[in-house]
Amino acid sequence: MSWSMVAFSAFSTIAIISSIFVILKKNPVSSAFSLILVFFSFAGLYAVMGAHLVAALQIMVYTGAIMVLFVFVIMLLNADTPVLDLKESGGLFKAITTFGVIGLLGILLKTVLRAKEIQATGNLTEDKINELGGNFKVISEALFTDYSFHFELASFLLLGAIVATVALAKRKSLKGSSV
Amino acid sequence: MVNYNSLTVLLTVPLVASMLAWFIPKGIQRLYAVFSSLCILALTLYQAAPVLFASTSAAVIEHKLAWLPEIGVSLNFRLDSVSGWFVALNAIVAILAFSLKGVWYRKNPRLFTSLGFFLVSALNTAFLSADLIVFYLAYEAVFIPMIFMVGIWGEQAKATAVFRFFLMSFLGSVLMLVSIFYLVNLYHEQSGIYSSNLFDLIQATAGKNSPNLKWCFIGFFLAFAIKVPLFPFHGWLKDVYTLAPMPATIWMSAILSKLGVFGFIRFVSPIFVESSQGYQGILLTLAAISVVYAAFLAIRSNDSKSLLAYSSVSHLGFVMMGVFTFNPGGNASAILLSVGHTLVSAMLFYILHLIQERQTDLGLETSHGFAKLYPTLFTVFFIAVLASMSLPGTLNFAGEFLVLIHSYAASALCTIISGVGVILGAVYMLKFYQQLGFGKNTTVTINSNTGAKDLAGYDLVVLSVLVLMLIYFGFQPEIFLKGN
Amino acid sequence: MTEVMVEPWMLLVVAMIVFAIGLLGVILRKNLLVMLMCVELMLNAVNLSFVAFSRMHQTLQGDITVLFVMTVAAAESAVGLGLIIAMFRTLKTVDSDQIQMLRD
Amino acid sequence: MSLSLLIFLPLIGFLFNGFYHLKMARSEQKSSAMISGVIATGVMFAAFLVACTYYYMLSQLPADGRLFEQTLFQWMKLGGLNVSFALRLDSLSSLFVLIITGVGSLIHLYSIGYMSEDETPAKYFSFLNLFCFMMLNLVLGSNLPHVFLGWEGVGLASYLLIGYWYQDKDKVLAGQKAFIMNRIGDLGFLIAMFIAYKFVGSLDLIDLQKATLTPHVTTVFGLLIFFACTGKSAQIPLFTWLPDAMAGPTPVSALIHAATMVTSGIYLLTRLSPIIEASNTVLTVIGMVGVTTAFVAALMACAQTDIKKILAYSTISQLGFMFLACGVGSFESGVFHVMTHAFFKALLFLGAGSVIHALHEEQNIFKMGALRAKLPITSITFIAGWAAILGLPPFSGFFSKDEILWQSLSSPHGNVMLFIIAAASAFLTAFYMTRLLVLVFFGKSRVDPAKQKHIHEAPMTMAIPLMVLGVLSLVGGWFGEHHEHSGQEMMVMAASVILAGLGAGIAYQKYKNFEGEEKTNQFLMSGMGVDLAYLSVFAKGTGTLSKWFTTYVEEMIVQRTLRWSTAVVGLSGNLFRVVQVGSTQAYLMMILIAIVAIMAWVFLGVGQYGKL
Amino acid sequence: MSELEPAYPWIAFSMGILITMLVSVVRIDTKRPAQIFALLTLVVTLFLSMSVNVETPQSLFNGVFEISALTTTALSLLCGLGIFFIIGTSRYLTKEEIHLSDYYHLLLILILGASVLICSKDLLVTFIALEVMSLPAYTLAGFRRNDSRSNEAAIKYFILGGVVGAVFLLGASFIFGATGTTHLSEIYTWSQKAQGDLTLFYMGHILILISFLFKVAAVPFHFWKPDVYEGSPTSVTGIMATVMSTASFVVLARILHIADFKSPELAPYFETLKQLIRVAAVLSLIIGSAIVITQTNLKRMLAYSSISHTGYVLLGLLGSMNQPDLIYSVWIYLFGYSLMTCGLFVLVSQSEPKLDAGVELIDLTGLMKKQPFNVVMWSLFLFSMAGMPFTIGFFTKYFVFISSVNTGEVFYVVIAALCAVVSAYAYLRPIALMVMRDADPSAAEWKGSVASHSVVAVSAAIVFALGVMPNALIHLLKGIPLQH
Repeated sequence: MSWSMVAFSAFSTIAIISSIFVILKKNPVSSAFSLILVFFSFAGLYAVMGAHLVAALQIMVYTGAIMVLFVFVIMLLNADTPVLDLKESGGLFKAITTFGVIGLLGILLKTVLRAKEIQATGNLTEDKINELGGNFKVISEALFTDYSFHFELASFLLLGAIVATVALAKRKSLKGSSV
Repeated sequence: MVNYNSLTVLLTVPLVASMLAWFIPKGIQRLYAVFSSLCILALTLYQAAPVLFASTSAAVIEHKLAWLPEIGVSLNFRLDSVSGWFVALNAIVAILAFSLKGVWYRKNPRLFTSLGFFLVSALNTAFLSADLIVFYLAYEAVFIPMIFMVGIWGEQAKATAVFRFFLMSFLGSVLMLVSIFYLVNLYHEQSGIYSSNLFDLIQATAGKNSPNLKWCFIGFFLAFAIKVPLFPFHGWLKDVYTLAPMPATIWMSAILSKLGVFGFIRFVSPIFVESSQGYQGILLTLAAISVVYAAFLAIRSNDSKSLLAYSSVSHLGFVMMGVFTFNPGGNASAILLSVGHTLVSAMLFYILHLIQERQTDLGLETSHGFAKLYPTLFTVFFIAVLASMSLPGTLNFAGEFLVLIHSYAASALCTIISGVGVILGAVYMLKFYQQLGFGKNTTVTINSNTGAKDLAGYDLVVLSVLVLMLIYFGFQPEIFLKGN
Repeated sequence: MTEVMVEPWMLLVVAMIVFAIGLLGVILRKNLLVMLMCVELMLNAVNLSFVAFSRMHQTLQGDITVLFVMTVAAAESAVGLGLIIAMFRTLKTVDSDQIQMLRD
Repeated sequence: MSLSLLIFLPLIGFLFNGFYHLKMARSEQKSSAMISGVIATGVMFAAFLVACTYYYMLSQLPADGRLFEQTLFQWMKLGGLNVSFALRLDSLSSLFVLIITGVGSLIHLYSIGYMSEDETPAKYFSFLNLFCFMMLNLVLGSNLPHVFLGWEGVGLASYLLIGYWYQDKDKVLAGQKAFIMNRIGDLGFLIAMFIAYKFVGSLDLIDLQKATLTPHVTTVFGLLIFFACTGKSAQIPLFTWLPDAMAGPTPVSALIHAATMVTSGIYLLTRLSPIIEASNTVLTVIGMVGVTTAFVAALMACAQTDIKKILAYSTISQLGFMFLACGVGSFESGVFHVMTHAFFKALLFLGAGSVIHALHEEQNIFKMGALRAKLPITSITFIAGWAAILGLPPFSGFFSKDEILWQSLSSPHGNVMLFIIAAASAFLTAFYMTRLLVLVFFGKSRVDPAKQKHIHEAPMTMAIPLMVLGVLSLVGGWFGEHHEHSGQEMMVMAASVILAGLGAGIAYQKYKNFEGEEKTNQFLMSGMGVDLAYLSVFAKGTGTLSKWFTTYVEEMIVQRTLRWSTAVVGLSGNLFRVVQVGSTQAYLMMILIAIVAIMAWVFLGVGQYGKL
Repeated sequence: MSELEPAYPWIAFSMGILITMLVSVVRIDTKRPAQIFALLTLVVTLFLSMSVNVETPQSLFNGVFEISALTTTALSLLCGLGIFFIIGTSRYLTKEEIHLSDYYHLLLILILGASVLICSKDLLVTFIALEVMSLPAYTLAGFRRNDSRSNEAAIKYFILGGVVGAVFLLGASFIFGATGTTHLSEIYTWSQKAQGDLTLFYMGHILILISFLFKVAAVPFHFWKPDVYEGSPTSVTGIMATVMSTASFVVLARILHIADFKSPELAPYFETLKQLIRVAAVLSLIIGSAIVITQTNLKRMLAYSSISHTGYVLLGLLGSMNQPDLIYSVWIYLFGYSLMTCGLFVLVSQSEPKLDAGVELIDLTGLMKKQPFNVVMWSLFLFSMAGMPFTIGFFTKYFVFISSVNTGEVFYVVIAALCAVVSAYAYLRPIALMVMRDADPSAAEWKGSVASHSVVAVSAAIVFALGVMPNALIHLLKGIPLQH
């Protein structure tokens, strides 16, 4: 077994188990930490696949930013109210959902497993990428050339998100005020 | 003989009248409405004279305007011996409906007048249009003023009635719309162009008899059968007739029902030649059942308006017998009877309203003896009752006789069954008249707000003209038959 | 002993499993925060599948897509958390069962 | 001078009196019996003169061309059907016209006196004129629809006049009954017309007379026409309206329900005799029905106590004789009896009216008696009428009735049974008429003492018609066509006279000193329960049917279907709403299930095509 | 002449957003500048988009952004709707105390997202634009912070939208996996020679289809709509029902035509797909129309009504799948439906706010007495919803029906027609309440500003004018194909 295989097995096992923990842990803080584990292991999987930039950003954006936000909010809300102990769903509901999800998973797995034999449409093998200056460089170049429109659009997305968050964060009954 | 003439005025003038109503003082709305509808009648007669007073039934006035060239819908107006009389009747009924005094001239009179003229315009469009889509549009547009009239000036508990009326009619008409689409598509497949012109569609279905065409026929049939109404599609009728304000009732029974009759003659029989022949037995049976069944319901009715409502169904059954002969003679006599029914039912409701103005209690459980109080009114009333029973010498007799003589050739049994309706018609109409007019007048329920005594003045003139028309045309129906 | 290489389809399997778990979590958990986390989980799983497909096709398009998805996910969670906080202000709860006022 | 005068004169009277009545009624004034009566009588008399002139002119024409025709206008023309409004006078219709205008004007005259106390005489006279107008249309019409116009029109006038005193609900209902029973018959007429049009292609009477039809159609057509006649002429089965029709003023009963309208059935049968004769079945049915009616009605008449009802049943019975004549193919003798019957029955009714008038609306014969002295003119003329109806020679009834009796025995369609029943009816006729005569004019007075003083003889306007009709009853029989009598016929004649005498004798014996009230047979008195049976079967049946239709079909099926269909739609709406529980997770779960279902469907569905 | 010239409206729009935000920052004390600049932005964009003449579709930014007649027309519509809502609901926002600059910023970003969405030819762009549109929508839905129902609506919308976004992305990744690209045009090219095992592509397609069926609220993905509509501020609901639905439907149309389904390899899948759309359409029609008649809350009622309207649009899409040039029926439907919905929501926003309760149907009672003008407007829009003649609503249904009939889907048209009858009841009911009943004491007050009245009047005028003379609209939209 190659190292990559070992790494893959480890990361994927951790990812799956931690994501199960995310939904099993009663305490949202535990869920959040399990989620961080998932993100880490995903970063590892990306690294295994040679997607180094993605792996790095995964850790920075998800673990560094998003999860911090989450934990922060959990703490904020959990400060003095015991709102986090919630009832569980009913048995039947659980059963149906679980069966549904398992069914869906079955279909999805069957679908992706049929895709093993897909013909590559590109030619950017690992060697080629290295030749072109590495993963980071190729992606960055594409980002500002081929994907410039996406980039601009994403900036509006972020702008919208900022305005939205600010608007949401305001106290009640603020009349006539602005940003 | 085709005579080109601007028929659009027949729809635009009422429409203009409808808008003008908003600028007329409330106090003289009735005057305005009656005067305008008289003008419309004059205009109609002037416009339609070349057809109405022609010696043959072949005279036609056509007027074509492009409307939606993209989808082959054009304003194709066609006034011929079928539509001509309905257009004329429409103007006459409008005069009658507008003539009645009542709450509608006290509460929102402008709206009433405006809706009324809109209705007239829509009806004229429906009668004149030789384009099925335009016909459908007008056919639907007729609901709008009707709903508002019943809704605003109707009696209590009218909501259900309005809904029923609207939904049942709408049900029929949307199915008709789908059928129209099918036909349009059929023509499109054959010729590559979209057209909803009647004659194009006739050409499209000529000599065809596919199951789909049968379904289309059923779509059309339902629309018109509900409109007429024909048994068993009459469920909406009683409540809405009873609860509607009298002008709306007059419009519904006198002219809206004729839309169905007109539809059968104008569209169903030429387009669905095969299907209508194929289903003729069933159709005639339904018409005959309508006659008898509605007559029985009328006998049972203890309310003047519902009795008249059912009597209307019963008589329309006769009209439908004529229509369902699917031959020119039967159709011509059905039109003749339609004219008679329009005049008589409008007249009866009109008279009922006049009695209602004077007396509040019009239940049929007891006899009221009003004839002694209002001799002239009840004389005219009696003549209307006689015409309704189609006594020879009235227009209705000529119509009914000709209808039955034609339907006898098609189905002797159905004719005999519907003949029973003649007897039953006498039973309930006499009961109706007797309970109101005869007996001792013991009930003192005189409506205090009208000092009206016997029939006089304007109403007398209107009703006398109607009586004269009924009798004159009873002996001279030739003008409606045109040697068909 | 033959060398077993990591094939992209294996990642796909992992991605699908995580996606399913995320979906399961959204449906079964009642805590809005956890539901939000599960949505993130689903997005992550999709990212993984993008990367895997990208490898199959020997392009970097998938990687770039993942970058944008991350942006979107960040924005989305920011707005989502904002909404949850706003809700917590009025209702004093993050229980999804508590928000059933709008119903037929 | 034109034929149309005949119908327009009464029409003018009708319109004049109608408007006169309305004018007075609107101002709540009483109209003058004199003005309206004179106008009405005047127009009728003028019409009578016209009729006489035409009769004379007709008799001047050669025998096979005795026909006047005048087309007024075209009525209905559609396809092959062409109905014109045309008057046609031949010897048959001229006889009827004479009766209608002649007897009619007498009765109009009589009415002036009779209705002098009434509140709305103008209305009365307008209706009476309307009746004459319609009746003249009936007999002058050149085609079946035109005849039908008169046919229904006289029904209408009859309805109006029976229910003339409309504030009395019973009278109105009697009128309604008459009208509706007539309408039942009219349906037969209508269908007969449809058949005629279908198989002959024309409704003109002359065309019909010439038409040759298949035996089947002939039979059906004849039976339908006869059915129409039973309604109008009060034969079994549609006879029950006539006794009730006596609710109208007595002159009306004389004119409409004795002299003219009820005989229009005979007119129609005679008019269509070529077709009627062509079918043995029809003739047999007519004869059987006629003779049965004659006998049964006579029986019923014996049990009546109301003077007008006796006469009404008597009319039915006499009409039965006429139909018997038609049924044995001797239409002329039927028509002859129509004429004589018109004279003597009108006379009897008018006499009865005079009695009733004198006794202030008393109609029970057991509350009369010994009126001969107080009402001399009435009683003498009444006796003349009595003699005529009994068939005592040389009174008019003798000639016509004997002719019928003889024909029922001797004609190719006649037989002994018909004769025997007819003779028995003649016997009964003598019995009940004598009973009536004796109880009213002879014997002891049983009049209510309070009314005793006010008994007075009729005024001149009433007396003159009585006298004229009395004379006509005496001599009317001589107008008929006489032929040589065979020996057999003389025997029949003698037998009938003997039977009449016998009946009269028995009755006289029984009632000459009668006191108190007779307990008559209730069964016979109520018209053998036929009326009641009709009431329970048809009137109630109609009521029940309409009740069933209303409650079961209309309410439980039609309306309920509507209600249920709306309810079902609403219910389904509420059913679909159930999933809208407001829980985010539930929504997600349902979306999940939908996704799984769709994906599985696509996965498997596409797989079916073997493309995977 | 720049290559970017066709994109000027979009560029101007983005600039406008930035300027508006800048101005708001400068004039922080009042919301007025934001409102004015937002309006200005939209007006400028509207004019630019109307003046841009794109004969042939132009692909920009490596083909991910395509500008065609469709997109410029749609952009004009979106801007027009935005203008209507900004003018019409200004008073409503003040009443609800949410008249903030942020509102306008978010609104603009939302419309920007929608306008980019309709141009997107790349699945990734579609996803981002979808989020640009959705994130402000989630926030705006929760804008009435005093009302927990608003918050609830926002959260529900957010969670469901987030999950469905992930589903979309999964589908996109599958398609990416199958084709190696996310460009729609490349996918189309790929599909023309696709062979072998295409399951991955099918599944991906189904997943993104589902996510857009969710966006347009087709049954069974409609659950969010009533709740979100009810809870959100009325002005936002209006935006959702018009701007967002229109954009989503355009994308749905693109997705349905993602591949060249004429190729025999894809034919079986295409049949399944059509079946899927049929089922969704029929379910939407039936369930939408059935539930809509049970509703008492006005906004909820409109939500269900929009579900049933989704069914009609899906029928139109089905027609376009059979015969691509029939897509114009969808455009006409979207155009007409947006207009009348816009008018209705502006009308709904005229009700005075009540604590913890939405706008109920009962609040409309007796409006006839209070505001006759508004009754006319309500009736016009509701009739239009029901598809009555002389409103654009008739022609929207007309084209959908005729395109379905043309492609042989007559059975589904009959179902749609029946559903139209059922839902007509729901549209008639408010009219009945307004017209027939006297005001309920508990009924809300209705007050509209001059601005909102004029917006209503203008949209009513358009709805009516297009109902009478739809030529221009048909001509305009008939020539707009869906480009691959």
